[in-house]
Amino acid sequence: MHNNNLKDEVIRISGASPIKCMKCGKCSATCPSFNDMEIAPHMFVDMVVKGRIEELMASNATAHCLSCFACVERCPRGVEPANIIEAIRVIKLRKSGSVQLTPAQIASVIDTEIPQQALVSAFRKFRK
Amino acid sequence: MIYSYYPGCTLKTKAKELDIYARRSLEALGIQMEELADWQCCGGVYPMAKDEIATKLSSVRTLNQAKELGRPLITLCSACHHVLTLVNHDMKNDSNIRNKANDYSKFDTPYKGETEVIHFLQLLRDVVGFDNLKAKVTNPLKGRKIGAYYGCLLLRPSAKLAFDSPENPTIMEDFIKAIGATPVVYPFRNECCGGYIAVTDKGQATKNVDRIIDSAKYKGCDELVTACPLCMYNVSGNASEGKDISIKYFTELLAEALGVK
Amino acid sequence: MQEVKEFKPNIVAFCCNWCSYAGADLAGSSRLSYPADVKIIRVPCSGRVNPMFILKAFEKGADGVIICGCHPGDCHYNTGNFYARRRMTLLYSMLDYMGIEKGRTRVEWVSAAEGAKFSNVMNKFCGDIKELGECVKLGDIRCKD
Amino acid sequence: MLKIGVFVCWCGSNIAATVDIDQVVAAAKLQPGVVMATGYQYMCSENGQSLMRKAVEEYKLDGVVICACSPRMHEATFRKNAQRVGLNPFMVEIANIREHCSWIHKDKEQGTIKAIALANAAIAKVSLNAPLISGESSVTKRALVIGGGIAGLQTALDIAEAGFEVDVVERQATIGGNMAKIDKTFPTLDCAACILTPKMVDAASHENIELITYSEVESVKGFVGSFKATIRKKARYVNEKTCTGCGLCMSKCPSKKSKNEFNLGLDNRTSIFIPFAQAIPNVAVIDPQSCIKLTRDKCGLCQSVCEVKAIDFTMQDEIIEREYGAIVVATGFKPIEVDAFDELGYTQNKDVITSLELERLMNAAGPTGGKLVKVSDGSHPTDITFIQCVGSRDCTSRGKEYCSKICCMYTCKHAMLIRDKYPDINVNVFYIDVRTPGKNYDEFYRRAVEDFGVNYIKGQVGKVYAEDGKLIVQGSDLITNEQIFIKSDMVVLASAIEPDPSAKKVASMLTASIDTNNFLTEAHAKLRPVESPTAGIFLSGVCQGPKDIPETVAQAGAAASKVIGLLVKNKLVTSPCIATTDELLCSGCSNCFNICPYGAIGYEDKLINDHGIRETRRIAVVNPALCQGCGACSVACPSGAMDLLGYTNKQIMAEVDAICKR
Repeated sequence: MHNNNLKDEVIRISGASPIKCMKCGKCSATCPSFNDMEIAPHMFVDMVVKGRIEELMASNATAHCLSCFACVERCPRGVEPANIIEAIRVIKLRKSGSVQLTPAQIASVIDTEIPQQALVSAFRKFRK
Repeated sequence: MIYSYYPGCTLKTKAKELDIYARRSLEALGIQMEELADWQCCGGVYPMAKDEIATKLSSVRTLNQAKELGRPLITLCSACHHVLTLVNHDMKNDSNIRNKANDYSKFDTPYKGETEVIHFLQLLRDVVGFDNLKAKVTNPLKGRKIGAYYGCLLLRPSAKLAFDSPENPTIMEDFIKAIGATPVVYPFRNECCGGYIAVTDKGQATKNVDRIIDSAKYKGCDELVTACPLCMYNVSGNASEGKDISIKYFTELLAEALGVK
Repeated sequence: MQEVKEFKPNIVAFCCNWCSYAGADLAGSSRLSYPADVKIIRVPCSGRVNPMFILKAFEKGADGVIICGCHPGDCHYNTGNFYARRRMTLLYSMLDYMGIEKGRTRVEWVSAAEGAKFSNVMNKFCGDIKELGECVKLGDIRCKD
Repeated sequence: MLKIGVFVCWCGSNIAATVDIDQVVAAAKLQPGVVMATGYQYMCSENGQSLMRKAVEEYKLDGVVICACSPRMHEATFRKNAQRVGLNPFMVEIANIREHCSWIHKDKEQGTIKAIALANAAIAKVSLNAPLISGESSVTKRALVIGGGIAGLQTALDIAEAGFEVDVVERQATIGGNMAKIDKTFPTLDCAACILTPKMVDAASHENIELITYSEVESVKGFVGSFKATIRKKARYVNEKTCTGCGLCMSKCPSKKSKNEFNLGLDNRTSIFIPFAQAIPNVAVIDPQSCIKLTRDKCGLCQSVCEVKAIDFTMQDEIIEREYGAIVVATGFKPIEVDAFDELGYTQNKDVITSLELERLMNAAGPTGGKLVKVSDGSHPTDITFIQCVGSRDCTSRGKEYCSKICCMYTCKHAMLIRDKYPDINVNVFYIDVRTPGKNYDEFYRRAVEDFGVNYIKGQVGKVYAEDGKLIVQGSDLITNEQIFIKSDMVVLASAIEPDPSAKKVASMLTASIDTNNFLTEAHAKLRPVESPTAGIFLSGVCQGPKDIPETVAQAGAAASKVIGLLVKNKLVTSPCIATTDELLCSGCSNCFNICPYGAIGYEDKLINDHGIRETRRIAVVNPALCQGCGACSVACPSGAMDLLGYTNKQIMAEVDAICKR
């Protein structure tokens, strides 16, 4: 389960420093999506340090991160948990081509008010 | 001084009010702003991955255009401001991204983050000045209790966006004061509404929106203002039944106060 | 075939006794490595460094000379580091006139508590000198084999 | 030519592991003047030292080079050793092949090459050494303590008890410092005032102690044994000698709206005020910023009611100049501003307070008379949440990278005191780690949990916000892996501590070094913890690093003992490494005179015999008692007449030569 190549890739892509984490849990304290993520932000950081990347990739928690940067802003150690979660999603995306949203689904989610910015970002976050 | 203006895609379609009222207001304030001739979508979401170069290029092209005109670049939409500022920061400070983006783009001279990206609110605060703005208001919005909704993208990460305190910002409150209304500070004004997730998980978005509206109403807000089309869409459309609150673009209130709505 | 040897620069570091020499000691006791090309000469104060010493070093084959002193305002002798800075500014233009690249001399402020900074400064300086290559301008031809 | 001996220390494996000792010995033997060279396991051991002494006698050595650890470590040891066999101590030079070589270079070949170069430089230097005789300087038998908190007072009392005079300079109008604001102390829970105020009284009444309050040290000149300090005594506008501290002026003062600094702004004070009931000196002071008389030339009520006519609105700052033999820095700390951590809502909610503010709220002499109430409305709280590590262990620009050390214990103390006095209040503590190293400390923490029912939550807080009349503390519970929302009436932030802002200025003034966090640096982290690297400057209390009261008192005593050890000496041995003039070369140009920071250079008209030409010339003369050996003059001298003994131009050139030789 411990994949150091993947771990290096996460660190390289995210530019973050999970090793600086002192396990205070402030990221998870501040996260607006905590209850929607089966793996909480602080666990992401710790599991990356331990090289448990496949487990993280298998989880749907990445889809629920809002990229709102609250954890990045408030982390006392400059760890940037959001960047780590993003890196895992990116790796997942690159390996599979897509994770969530397919063009066929668009019709079902779209309404007349939705700004295209939301659509662009939905695609950018969920499809390559 | 003429400012370059970057409207962004949403302001041309779903968020026309944000754009139109900004233009009218600036005219009334006597500030010249010219839309960039050839702008492209900023990308909608900042690609955080260090090795994502291609997805940053459209922002880089926009920034480079502004540089060639030698003018500061005004943004209006929070998301565009966030993306353009962060990409600009990368172009200035991350040599890997800078080199690759320039290799690909083949500009006449490499782009190194020279453009100054300014949010419309900063323009009001630092160039116009809230005191001057107050003097120019013809129709002060007296008695209206307005909560500023900053959302997440406008102020974070503060190390790179840095135009106001990320935890206790004042710029929008000062703006609300300047147009004659009463600003109401409420704790969730800088928490994410979940706009990005609205397309794929409405339930999660609704939860976030409800919490923000509860917080605003508890502190006595009658209405909210925002700078972000995504927040606008999400807060106005995805609240639970009975929770909804009026939310407007700040430029609309500005135009109203200046009598050009 | 000539063997290609890695260029090992010869670098002289003048360190003031109160701040930078102690900073170098701290780098040592913290095991923060920097290239062995750096050799330290202890002086009481950066203000003790006579420009002649630097010229002498270049004449005798140094590839880089760095002066480390206390941070401005923290000099043990109150003002020595200010004089050092002024003198070096003058020396830079003279060295430039003599054809010795500006990057070969440097003044840095390293306090007794900045072991990590000392190591970083030396790593950076060595890297820069390696890029500049061997300094031959002032080499004392008579002494060469 | 000198006969030189070279000794290469293995330092166990510290040096020998990455430097080939045999090669260094062999290379040294080839150097001119070297008559013997040898390696030894531990040169600093008695066996190593006797090896050196025997060699000096056997080979009649007149120069010694020790290749070992930093001269800052053992130069003095080996020089003393040389003296034991009649060799002038300044004929010993150290090549630093440990800190500057073996410890940083892993490659043995490179390390050995460098060690040889460093040894050669030292050999080249020692061959130009000349015997030097140390001078003497006198000791002013009076000490200066900067800061009148518990650290400064303890140091002053200990020095005074030993029979030396001490001046304590305190910036505030009263002595007592931070400890005076504290309610109870851990781990014994005795009242801070009960143990501090007797000490304050002792200091005030001690015949050897002079308290100079409401004053700041402006400048310090000189060196160990004879410092000259200039102290600015700020105008109090109240005569310290005649004021009886009756407080009548305070009761009449109409300007009542200034923030009471002693209560951290939790209540207001008058413009003329005595900081707190037990203040020493118990004398009023006028705040010139808010006094109606001083700002608008009206009022003057206090002056008219004062029965002893102590109030003087024309009072000016006074400058005091004193000489001291030793100076102790005891500038203490302050809690950091927590405004930047505004997700915790300190600036937005009155009921979010800092721990020091809580101390005042719980103190019987505080703004509420010791009754713990909500700041916002004065009502009784039922839920209180503590947040630890606010700004500590934080490597962003908002906080401090270090652990503030005292917060775990005082938070525990607060929680315990609240539960003891108000059992109806629920107390939660968010913590990252609970750090309790100290005698009876962990037991204290466990008592809080087991006997007092304090609820410790492992996790941090993301946001504090007001809703429905309560503060909601949104945090993480890492043990249950939940995001939790705790309703509280008050939130207490354990803010990090930082050195008092004056520390940086004081350190520069004394040329004492400070670290990147503005704590003063000790001369050696383990072996010289209360001395600054600058001779004659000593460190007491938190100015050197975070500490609690017992540690502060211990260090204060240690600093005092070092000061006493200095002041009992009648003469100090001065370094002979001072400037010297070559009279034949000196042109009397005054360059050295102008650059000397100590005024150590004067001029004399001397009869000079310059190769048969006899004439009277104006020659620079160095005063050995004043010269500190910085060498600035030797560089400024245009004719090369000035030189620095121990670091002569020739010696340094020889070192450069040896190092640069390819």
